Amino acid sequence: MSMRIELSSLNVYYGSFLAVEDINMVIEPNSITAFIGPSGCGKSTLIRTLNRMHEVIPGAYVKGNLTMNGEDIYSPSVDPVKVRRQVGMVFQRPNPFPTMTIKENVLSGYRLNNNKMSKSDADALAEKALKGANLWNEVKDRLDRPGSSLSGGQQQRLCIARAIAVEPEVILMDEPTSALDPISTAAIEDLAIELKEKFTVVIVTHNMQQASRISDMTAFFTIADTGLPGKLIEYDRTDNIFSNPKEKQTEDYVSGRFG
Amino acid sequence: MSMRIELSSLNVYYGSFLAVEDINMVIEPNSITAFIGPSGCGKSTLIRTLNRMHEVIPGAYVKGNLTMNGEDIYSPSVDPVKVRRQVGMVFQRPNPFPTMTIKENVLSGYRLNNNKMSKSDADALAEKALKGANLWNEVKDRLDRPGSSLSGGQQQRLCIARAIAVEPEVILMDEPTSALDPISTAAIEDLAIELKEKFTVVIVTHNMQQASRISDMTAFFTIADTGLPGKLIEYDRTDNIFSNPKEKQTEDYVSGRFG
Amino acid sequence: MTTASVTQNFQGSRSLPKWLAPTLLAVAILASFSINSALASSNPEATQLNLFAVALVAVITYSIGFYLASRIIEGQRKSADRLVTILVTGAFALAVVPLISLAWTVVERGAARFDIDFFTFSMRNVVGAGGGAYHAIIGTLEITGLATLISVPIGIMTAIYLVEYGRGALARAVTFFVDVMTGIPSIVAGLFAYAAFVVIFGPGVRMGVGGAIALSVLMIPVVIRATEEMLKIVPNELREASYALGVPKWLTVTKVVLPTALAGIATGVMIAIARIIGETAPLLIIAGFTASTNFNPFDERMMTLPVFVYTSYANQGSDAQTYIDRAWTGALVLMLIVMILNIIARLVSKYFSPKG
Amino acid sequence: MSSQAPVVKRRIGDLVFSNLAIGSGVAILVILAAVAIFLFAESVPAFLSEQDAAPDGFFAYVAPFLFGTVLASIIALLIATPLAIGIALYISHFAPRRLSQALGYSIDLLAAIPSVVYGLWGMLVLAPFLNPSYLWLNENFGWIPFFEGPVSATGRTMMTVGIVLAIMILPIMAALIREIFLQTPRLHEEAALALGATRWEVIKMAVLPFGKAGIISSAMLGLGRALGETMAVALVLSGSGVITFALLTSTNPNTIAANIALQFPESSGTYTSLLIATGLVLFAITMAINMLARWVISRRSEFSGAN
Amino acid sequence: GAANEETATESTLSGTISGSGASSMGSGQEAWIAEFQIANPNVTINYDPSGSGAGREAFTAGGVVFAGTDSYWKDEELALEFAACAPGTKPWEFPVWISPIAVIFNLEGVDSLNLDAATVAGIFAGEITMWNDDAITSQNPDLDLPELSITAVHRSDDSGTTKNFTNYLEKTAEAIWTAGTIETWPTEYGGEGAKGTSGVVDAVTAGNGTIGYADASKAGDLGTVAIKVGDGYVSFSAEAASKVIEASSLVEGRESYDLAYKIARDTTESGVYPIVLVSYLTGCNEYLDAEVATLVKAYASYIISEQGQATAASAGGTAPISASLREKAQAIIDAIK
Ligand SMILES: Nc1ncnc2c1ncn2[C@@H]1O[C@H](COP(=O)(O)OP(=O)(O)OP(=O)(O)O)[C@@H](O)[C@H]1O
Ligand SMILES: Nc1ncnc2c1ncn2[C@@H]1O[C@H](COP(=O)(O)OP(=O)(O)OP(=O)(O)O)[C@@H](O)[C@H]1O
Ligand SMILES: [Mg+2]
Ligand SMILES: [Mg+2]
Repeated sequence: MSMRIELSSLNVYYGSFLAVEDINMVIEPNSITAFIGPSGCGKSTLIRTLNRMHEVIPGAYVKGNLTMNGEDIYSPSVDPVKVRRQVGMVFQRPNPFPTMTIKENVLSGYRLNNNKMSKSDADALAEKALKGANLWNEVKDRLDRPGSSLSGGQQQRLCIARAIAVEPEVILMDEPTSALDPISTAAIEDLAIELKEKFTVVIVTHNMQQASRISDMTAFFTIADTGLPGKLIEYDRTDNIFSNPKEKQTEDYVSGRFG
Repeated sequence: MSMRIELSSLNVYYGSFLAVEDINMVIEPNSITAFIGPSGCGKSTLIRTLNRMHEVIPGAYVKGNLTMNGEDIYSPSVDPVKVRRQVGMVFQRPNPFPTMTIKENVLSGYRLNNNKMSKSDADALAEKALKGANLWNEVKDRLDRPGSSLSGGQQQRLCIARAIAVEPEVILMDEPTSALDPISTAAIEDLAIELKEKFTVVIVTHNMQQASRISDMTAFFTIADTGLPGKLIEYDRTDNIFSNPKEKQTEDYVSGRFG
Repeated sequence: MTTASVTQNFQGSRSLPKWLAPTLLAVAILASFSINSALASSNPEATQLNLFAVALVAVITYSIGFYLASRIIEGQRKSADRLVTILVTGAFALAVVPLISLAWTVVERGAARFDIDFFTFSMRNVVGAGGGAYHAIIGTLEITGLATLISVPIGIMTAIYLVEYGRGALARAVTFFVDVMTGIPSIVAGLFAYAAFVVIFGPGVRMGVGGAIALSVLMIPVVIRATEEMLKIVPNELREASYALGVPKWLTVTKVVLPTALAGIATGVMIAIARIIGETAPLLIIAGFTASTNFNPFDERMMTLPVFVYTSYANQGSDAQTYIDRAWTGALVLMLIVMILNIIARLVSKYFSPKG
Repeated sequence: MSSQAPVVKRRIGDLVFSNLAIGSGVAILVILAAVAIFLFAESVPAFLSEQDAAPDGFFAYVAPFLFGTVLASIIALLIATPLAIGIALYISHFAPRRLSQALGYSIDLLAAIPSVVYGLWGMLVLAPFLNPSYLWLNENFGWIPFFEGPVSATGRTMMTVGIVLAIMILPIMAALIREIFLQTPRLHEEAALALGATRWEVIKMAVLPFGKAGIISSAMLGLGRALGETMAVALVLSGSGVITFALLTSTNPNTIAANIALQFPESSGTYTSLLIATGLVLFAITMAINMLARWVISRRSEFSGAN
Repeated sequence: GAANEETATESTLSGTISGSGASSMGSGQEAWIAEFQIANPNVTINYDPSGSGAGREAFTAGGVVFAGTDSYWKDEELALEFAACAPGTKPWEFPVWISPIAVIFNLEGVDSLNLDAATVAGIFAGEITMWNDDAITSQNPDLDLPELSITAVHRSDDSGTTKNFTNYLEKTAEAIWTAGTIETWPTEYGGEGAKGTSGVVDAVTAGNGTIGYADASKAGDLGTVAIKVGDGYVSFSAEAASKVIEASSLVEGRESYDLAYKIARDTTESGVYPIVLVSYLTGCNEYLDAEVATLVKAYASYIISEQGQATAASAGGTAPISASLREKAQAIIDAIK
């Protein structure tokens, strides 16, 4: 239930603007891969190509090859809606649906698609997903309260619960903790480490400590100047990137001399 | 033309919520002081008390003592408008006035008090401020273009030019580079170091590398849990904070074990 | 730090003394009185002291006096601030006076016939005193209800088109013509509906539903504008969250975007109803006039409250006052209906608005 | 394998729904086209045939009404726009929070008063109330053409109509402008505050420039309503087919909409066509004003607050 | 249904018919309909007081089955086809509503004035502008008239009242009133326009030094003018108004079922009030629908009955039509198919 993702010669465009250039990398199943790099280098852009969310933006498109377990997810016969069901995503700012209760939020992946399920199935699924997101104990007594009544960190875990409830194979997280306090951050980091048992996890972070604490692999991107495309500079095991980088730019960045 | 700021037993409230508790510190003139700490610990809240921008938020108020060159800026006879004139501020997101040209933006603060200034005076002042913000060369040919036509980093420097054009004595910067690319960031950092020759500079940053690169003094704040007030844990020379912190919490934070 | 080195950088300039405002007001009124009396006595044609002139001159004198005092004591910037405060508050007060007078007139004059009969009797077989607006209330509710049924789906779908799908020339054209549509005079809408119905049903046709069509022409653009604004402020994050869960676009729109905007849309629909419920001219033309109750909007004439108000006033019988009383009570009822709808919209908003 | 602008496999639901949405948009255009075609078709006879009501031709007939329409609307707009801005500013930036919500709500309610009621009130309450001030204006400022005599004995003048229309469009304009002012980015307000601006200076630097486009479009909305207002004008105005700038007399140009309402019941044949043709003129003007407004707004969009 | 709409009945009539037309007889129709419906609870009659022209137009087009009109059919209108009537048949018409038009004014301390036709014409044509003009004072030696300008109020909407009033001025003061019989007020005559009878009454009431013309039943407390006819001055009254019909002749060249009158405005007979509004009822001689014919017959018979005319008199202060006219009208009604 976890996928191997392979990117080759991937170029990502916003209209005529090439935002990310020529990416080649393989993301292994059951691992956490961190994307780091200075602001504007294309981390968010790239992670959004992994579940075809990129093309939601008018004029945005992708060139090159992106396969999951060998299947090209950009082939014309592939339904992007199906891709997104198998590749869950968690955003920088927690975004539970404000009109729904906690439980409805968790089940929204099903309910929004008009899938009927019995009340007992729904209860069981909600409990499982909330437990998976380490949130069950905190909310089990108030499943019918609005999702927005939770604290920021709880909301973010609610979004993770929502994402894992549809049983995806990959989970993408774009700076999931940057809006959170340290305690919530720690909870999410612990959760990410648990999640990799079942999923392929890709995480974007600005926080190098975070990357070094939780990820197995780290990809360092950078950008030469505004208006130029972002590039993958180095992709390696996390301990190599932080203790023994091959590239000078990586070293400068992780040692804080730049960025 | 630079001020010594003294905070004693300062408590900062949003309505009944105590956001920052019992701050005591002295900020010396002609220095750069960095505020660091995890998200939500009250860095922005505290820096906004220094120019009485805090009270702009409905229900927000301050208890305790805050003097600049010995004068209590929260005394009832003090005009907050005058305080803000002498304590300039630069925000996280560049915010030039979108309806004004670059030149009008620079002069906007100055014009408030000196409605009528000759064209040559205005030109001279705009040039001086833009040079002070290291922006002159980039914009001198397009002073009549809208301020929003500049890149993010240029806009941020335009905001700094606008702030220094009124010749304040203190400059506050709340994460001035967090929305910028690395090149713009470097430009702003260089500028901050130049500015301390003439002003007292206080800067909030999430980026510890940045704090260690440019600041003379660093204050580390933290927060025990959401809903509790932020506190000043340690305030010392920057090299001490990063290489030899007195407090365990500071050490954990700057070494990346936490936050 | 010793107090000796304390500088005085931040002190505000002296501020205006407390007694100044009332004193100045008294002086201004006095001055205005004397100026106007002098003017009145020097001018043989001015018969009486003009209160309007007294008030006007007093307010102007007061504002100028206050401004000058502030300017001298507090300086130019502060005085500009004070002047604007006076002007803005004054504008508000000035605008509120007629609106209150209007509401008061309606309530005061409408109270005369605000009785049970007014809500249970029609005008059938009533001459002179008595009777009520039952038939007109029914008609207004039905016609407005129908217009809402027509306008809301079209309006909301068009707004969805503009916000979620629209690009290019068609979207630009729709946006522009929606603006134009807001400017269609109500009488033109009535003439249009009438002409359209003549084509279908033959000349002289009168039908409640025709009124509903005419009102829809007026209502649709308001619904579109209001809904559009509401859809625009639904954060994109929610759409993305839904897409990321593998929800197709149409379900995202219907199940995430619309419910989130529902509260605002309800208010917008309410504003649109309020805009049309008081229309008279188009209904006179197409829904017609009758004294009897008609429940069927697809057959024969149907009375409505605005037409009731208008004809009661315009075609007074020999006992004129009873007709005039009925007209004002009709206006009062119309206002109350709008108010009740408003309260309902608020409840809907409250119930459906995003919680947190 | 590369895919530029990927072929999206459409689902039935998506297809149906998006077509419904597009259909609604097209329906708007169709309705408007129908209105225009109807107006045009019905008014053709007026241009083709001679008739008693318009011996000098259509344009001589419509000119005074056009003049009256524009004059009344301009007066209304001149009065309503500053007041609406004042109300909006008061609610958004001056009044205490709690109060401002209540005020906003009551103003919204007033937007719903039917136009007949405005007409009756204008005629029976406002006109007699204003008349003494007209006398005063005429006595003291009669040399200004606008205030020329003889002053109406009843107050049912162009000035009163302008004021009634202003009061009618005020609530809706104030509500719109208020919403726009409330959306002024905090960023820009704070930028001004941090430079040491007073409240008025903040408004001048951040609020008004940001709201300018919105103010213009709400003024256009108000203008649209004023141009097309029928019943209130018909009841209040003592109108006829003259062209005059005097605002305080009994002799005023009627407005197009009021003229239609007044003459339509007794009209027949080509006279009906003539009246509908004046409706077409009104429609054309509304459209022209909308175009103008869009042009004005787009002209300085580079400097607008929207980004 | 409304509380007042349920009653038991012995009448066998049922159905709905609609008419429209003159707003002047609106209050009369209201009263007639009420009484008729009380007697025949299963009948609904609608009368839309949308205006004479609209009424005739709607009748011609077949939108309504009867109409009320302040002016009789014009020849060119009669040449048209009538959609509600059997092909080729023409409508009948006869007067049912004779209402004096009062010249009303609002002048402090004065409630009655004597004026001749020329003076009235001069005032409304904008030639006499002051209340203390010789033309007025000479006819009212007992009154102390102020130096105050006259505001002459006329109908701003097209109306039969204006038409009848100006017809009187045209016929009696042709030299001064040169505009002829009109519906729309000529711009050059100035004065103040007001919408509808109630608008004119309200405008006259609201001003000082105002004068206007309106349906006499709406004159209320306002002062009214006694008009010079022959050698004396006549105030309006129902009897004085009904006499004018007797003094008038039928329009020539019309069918026997078309009782269109040429009103003798210039009569010099004493005690006749010549400023009257005569409104006609009109309908088909042969309806396409027999049920409609039955209802129209019953309703029209009721209108011209003694009781119907009395109802109108109390509702609108009108003059009942004479017995001989009633007879002629009944004959026309009886012939309706
Ligand atoms: N919707 C868009 N349209 C056009 N260009 C865009 C869009 N979103 C991002 N970009 C551009 O693409 C480039 C990469 O942006 P992206 O948001 O992926 O960077 P990032 O690495 O995620 O930065 P951050 O750390 O600030 O989130 C930037 O130059 C940005 O300006
Ligand atoms: N306008 C406000 N009203 C009420 N509480 C507020 C407001 N702004 C901030 N707070 C609260 O005050 C506390 C401190 O917030 P502040 O924005 O100062 O933190 P910060 O250190 O600047 O965080 P960050 O690094 O995310 O900018 C937080 O608990 C926050 O929720
Ligand atoms: Mg990003
Ligand atoms: Mg902050």
